[in-house]
Amino acid sequence: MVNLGFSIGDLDFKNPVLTASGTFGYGPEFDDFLDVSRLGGIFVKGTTLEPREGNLYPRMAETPSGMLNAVGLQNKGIDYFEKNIYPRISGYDTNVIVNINGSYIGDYVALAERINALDKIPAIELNISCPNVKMGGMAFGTNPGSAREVTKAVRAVYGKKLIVKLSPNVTNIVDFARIVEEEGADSISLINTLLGMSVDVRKMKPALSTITGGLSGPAIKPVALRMVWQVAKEVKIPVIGMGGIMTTSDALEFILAGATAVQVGTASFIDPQASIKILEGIEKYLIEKGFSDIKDIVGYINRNS
Amino acid sequence: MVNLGFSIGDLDFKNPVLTASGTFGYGPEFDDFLDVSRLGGIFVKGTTLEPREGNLYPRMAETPSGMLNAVGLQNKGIDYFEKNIYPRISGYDTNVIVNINGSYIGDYVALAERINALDKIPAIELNISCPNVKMGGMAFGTNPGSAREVTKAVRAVYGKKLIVKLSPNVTNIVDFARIVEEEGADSISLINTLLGMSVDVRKMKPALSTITGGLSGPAIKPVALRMVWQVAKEVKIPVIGMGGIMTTSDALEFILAGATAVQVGTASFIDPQASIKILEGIEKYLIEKGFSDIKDIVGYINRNS
Amino acid sequence: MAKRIEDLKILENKRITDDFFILELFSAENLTDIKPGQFVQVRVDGSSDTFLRRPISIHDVDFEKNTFKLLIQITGNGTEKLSKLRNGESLNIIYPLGNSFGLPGENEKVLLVGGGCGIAPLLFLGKHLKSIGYAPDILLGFRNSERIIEYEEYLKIGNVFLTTEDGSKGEKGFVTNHSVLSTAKYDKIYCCGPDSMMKAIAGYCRKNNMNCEVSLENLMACGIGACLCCIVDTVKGNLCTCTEGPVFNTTELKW
Amino acid sequence: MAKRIEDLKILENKRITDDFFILELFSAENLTDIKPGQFVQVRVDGSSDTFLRRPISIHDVDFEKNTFKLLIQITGNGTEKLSKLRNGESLNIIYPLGNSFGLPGENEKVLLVGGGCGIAPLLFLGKHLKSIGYAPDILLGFRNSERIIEYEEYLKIGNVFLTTEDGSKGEKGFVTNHSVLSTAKYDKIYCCGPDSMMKAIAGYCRKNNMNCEVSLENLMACGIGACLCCIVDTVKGNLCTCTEGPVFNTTELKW
Ligand SMILES: Cc1cc2nc3c(=O)[nH]c(=O)nc-3n(C[C@H](O)[C@H](O)[C@H](O)COP(=O)(O)OP(=O)(O)OC[C@H]3O[C@@H](n4cnc5c(N)ncnc54)[C@H](O)[C@@H]3O)c2cc1C
Ligand SMILES: Cc1cc2nc3c(=O)[nH]c(=O)nc-3n(C[C@H](O)[C@H](O)[C@H](O)COP(=O)(O)OP(=O)(O)OC[C@H]3O[C@@H](n4cnc5c(N)ncnc54)[C@H](O)[C@@H]3O)c2cc1C
Ligand SMILES: Cc1cc2nc3c(=O)[nH]c(=O)nc-3n(C[C@H](O)[C@H](O)[C@H](O)COP(=O)(O)O)c2cc1C
Ligand SMILES: Cc1cc2nc3c(=O)[nH]c(=O)nc-3n(C[C@H](O)[C@H](O)[C@H](O)COP(=O)(O)O)c2cc1C
Ligand code: FES
Ligand code: FES
Repeated sequence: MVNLGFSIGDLDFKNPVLTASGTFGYGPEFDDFLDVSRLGGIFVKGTTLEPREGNLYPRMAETPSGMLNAVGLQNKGIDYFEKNIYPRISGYDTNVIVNINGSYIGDYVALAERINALDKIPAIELNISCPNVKMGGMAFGTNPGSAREVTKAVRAVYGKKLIVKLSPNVTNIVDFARIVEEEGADSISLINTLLGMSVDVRKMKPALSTITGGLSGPAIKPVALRMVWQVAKEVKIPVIGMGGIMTTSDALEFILAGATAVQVGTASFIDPQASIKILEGIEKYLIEKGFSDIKDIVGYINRNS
Repeated sequence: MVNLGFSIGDLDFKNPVLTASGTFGYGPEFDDFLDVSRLGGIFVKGTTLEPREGNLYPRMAETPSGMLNAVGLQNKGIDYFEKNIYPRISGYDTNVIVNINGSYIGDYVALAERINALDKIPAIELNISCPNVKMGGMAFGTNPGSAREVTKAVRAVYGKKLIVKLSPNVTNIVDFARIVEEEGADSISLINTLLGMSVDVRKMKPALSTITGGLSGPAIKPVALRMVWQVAKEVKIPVIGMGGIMTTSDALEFILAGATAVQVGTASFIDPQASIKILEGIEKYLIEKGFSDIKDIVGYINRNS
Repeated sequence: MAKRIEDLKILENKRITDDFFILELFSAENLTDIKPGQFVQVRVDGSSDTFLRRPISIHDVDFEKNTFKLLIQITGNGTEKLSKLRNGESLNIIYPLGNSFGLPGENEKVLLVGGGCGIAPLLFLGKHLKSIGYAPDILLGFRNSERIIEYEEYLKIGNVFLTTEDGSKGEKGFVTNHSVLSTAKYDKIYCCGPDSMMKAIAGYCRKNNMNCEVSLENLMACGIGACLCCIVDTVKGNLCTCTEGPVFNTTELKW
Repeated sequence: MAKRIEDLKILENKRITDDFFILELFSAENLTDIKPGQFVQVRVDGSSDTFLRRPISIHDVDFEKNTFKLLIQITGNGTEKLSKLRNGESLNIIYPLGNSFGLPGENEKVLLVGGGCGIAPLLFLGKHLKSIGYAPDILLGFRNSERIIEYEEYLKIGNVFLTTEDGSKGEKGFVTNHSVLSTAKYDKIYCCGPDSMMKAIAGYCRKNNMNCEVSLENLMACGIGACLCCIVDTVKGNLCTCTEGPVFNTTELKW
């Protein structure tokens, strides 16, 4: 049999297929469609210290091979998460990872401390790349100084695995990857959505209430893949790739380019079983190609070139 | 009847539908399919001082709703252009604009001087955004200092209309727009291609000989639109928008977001008549909506928000 | 109650007007858990313009034949493609989704109000209400006589009142102007149609102290509560139309 | 000689093996300007995986019926979709594109060599050569006997020699191993097939001082000389396969 497992430091994942934050709810939304515990891990909805209502409707627009969203981190806050959601999802036999967000560095730090105390959450994903909030989010992920500061501050209080999620809306993604690695991140995930926009030509106005929003889906795959390749070559910590992964082949592109694992995002909206199908497909590919370990193909394209 | 014309300074264009450099050859490639002179203008193939062979094959990969290219400015150089191409295309009754490229500022300056002397070329498009060459190109378009220097140097020697084409592969597109406006650009065109990548999973290697290439087509439209909107709000000179325009509706999105004119690029590969169809569609839209001048809808979405 | 994803066979694709058609779908699963007001998410295959699924109400269910129907209006690329499907082809569908209409109180007098393609969920609701002993009246509004659809189907359920905007059939004007609203007295109104119509009916109900449920058609990405795109602003804050709706009592909405 | 873009009617979509099919297309235009070796750019509609057109050789032309045929192998999404088109549907095509095969010298002895779907452009070429007085031999290579296609069609043109890689029909091995190459003496060889086959034939011709033309299948975006994606490295520098090819004399190539 083939080995699909990987690890971030001493945290083991049974396989490299994870779900992307904001696209998989907290997990139970998908219980009817698949056995969530078969996945390598799930990254739950973006969480903040205080409850947030998010942006006004309309928050969504379809684009060619993709979609824009402007949800803006709607969530019920960490208190509610601890009390009502954590008990429901801590039974999953997989790594449940919380995506944390804030407007100020203090928010991130306070959140990280709270989540550090939750036994069944072995890691956080520090989201410095949300394009849909006025303060924080992408502002941290597009400024090298802020990216450094917030990573350092969270690292200082958070003892478990720290995954930092980068914004693609920058000139040089490798700069940011190096910075967060230097500040002690255990892993890097990328990409968050590209900042985009859509106009309703019939109504002559922006399609989203916020005018701009985050572009996800297959449309962004080539950009995501390029960034993952650039980053994976330059850092030593595991890179988790995402952006437009719909099929096994898409996931393999990322792994061959250097991603240790992948997150399936928007695809789950179109096919709630996409993640499981991709997991099965990766195993089949390895067998067909005669590899016994997923590690044998991580970054494969760099070896021959 | 509706007025479709616009102008850059004292240079008049009969309508706002232009063709994007590198996607329309020199014009004659499309003579069998449409009357090129009906277009507002054509932007011919990227031209350099010396002949260039471009990058190795394969130079192209299809992606979801888009394509990657790594042509790398293959062209026969300005001598050949002057002698063999200029005479063939100077009969077009429309604005023929040359897209100029170089590895050093001196290349751009020398080229601009040569083209300044060509009577029938009323403008150049200064391409500081080609992602497919090792030197020059995007390197100028992603560094504020270089973008300023090259624009200033070309402006100093070039008396006709100077259009600067920006790279989307930057954190803050508005910075670059402001810089080139300050240095005397008469117009700004955007976006060039996004830097992307594709992996051939069957062959386990990059799809392009250059590994990364430029992403174009509908996939990039939301990003292009966002940047055009951001820039158009901040500069006084006309903005020419492009990126994934396939249909009338796509073109109108850009115009409503603030573009004075649009360039049709990759669409011409799929439908060589796309540009003319878009031109006809825009006229029809204006009539249906009761506008008498294209100017009435440029940046329309900003007026109500 | 479990949601499922299934390739359903198209028994019939029937064009009923220029821009309306009905898909009759056959399922291998037991359909008894489908309730009036629920919807499905349809995958429109292989097109770059129809990346997301399309939400469509369940128009009618035949528990014996194990089939259900969708009443669809062609409004863009996705519905256009669906209209071209042929009998025997299959369609990938996630269902059943959303909450459902609440039942009226005992002996309450019920009116169903629908406009345009908003009449879709009301047929199944009407049949269900009739089967459990209610005698609902139905008020339908259309642009003009040529755009009237499914009239005969609703006649089987109860009295049907009509309005057309141009007066070419039934009373002239909008549903809110129809005389039945001032002559008959209803306890509960179920409404689905354009936002403007639902808001007008909600206003009417509030003024007249009637209980009113509406079915919303917010833009959706996932349809299963995962994306938070389909929210509606309610007295309890933002709620997802796809899981906590599409049916809302108008007292919950900030209309 | 003018290129055109046209919606052509599919008279017949004929499946000939598991993965090969032939589309017969009817045009309203006069086809007499189509020459052997030219190709078309087919639009595969409305799919996000088939954004670009697909280049396909012109397999056969019937100037009387105003129809031409495409012989297509299913290799991915685009060709798969094309294989599902039904008789009577239409297909948007840009044609005719590219240069064409050169004529042999007077009284020259000609061999056509094809492998797999590379045999496509050779039928039209063979028929044309025969019609102007040549008697071409044909050498075809396939993986095994089950993958042999269009054999009868080529028999109408001249002698057909076969190889299969497993020896299940004809001589065993690759076309370059076939005994006819050592027994007969040809002046001109036309070849289309996998790159490896064309390179082997090109090498054989160089060694034996024969004139050789090959038809290349480079990846294309536009097909009309606008994008410069389809280049091949020649003694004259990078040339576009779509306008200066697809047919090249092997003396021009750096093979
Ligand atoms: C819960 C629910 C139930 C629905 N039930 C039905 C039904 O039974 N029958 C039916 O015909 N339609 C129904 N709709 C609306 C239907 O989903 C849209 O008409 C459809 O998605 C449009 O797809 P399209 O590709 O044809 O149009 P597009 O090209 O996507 O859009 C065309 C136009 O339709 C509008 N539109 C797109 N999506 C929606 C939407 N979700 N709601 C309203 N307008 C939209 C767009 O803004 C645009 O103006 C329902 C929607 C929801 C949310
Ligand atoms: C001038 C020319 C003439 C051709 N004539 C024929 C013909 O007569 N009959 C025929 O069946 N095919 C022909 N081809 C090849 C045909 O264009 C491809 O098989 C087709 O584009 C694949 O499309 P797809 O969507 O099915 O596969 P994709 O999903 O796009 O790709 C599937 C596989 O096919 C390969 N492929 C894609 N495009 C090409 C290409 N242009 N050439 C070679 N391999 C490719 C890909 O690398 C991939 O491995 C010709 C190509 C050219 C350039
Ligand atoms: C509706 C929606 C909500 C999202 N919410 C979050 C979020 O809360 N936190 C986060 O880090 N990323 C969020 N993302 C980004 C995704 O996790 C992912 O980075 C992005 O969508 C690219 O992957 P994809 O193309 O596979 O969807 C969201 C994306 C979508 C579409
Ligand atoms: C094959 C190809 C070649 C290109 N060559 C050039 C070029 O020489 N100079 C340039 O400024 N832009 C070049 N571009 C970029 C286009 O002009 C345009 O900016 C980009 O493709 C986005 O528009 P689109 O999505 O409509 O194609 C090229 C694009 C393609 C696809
Ligand atoms: S559509 Fe995704 S939460 Fe409702
Ligand atoms: S395919 Fe575009 S130049 Fe040949």
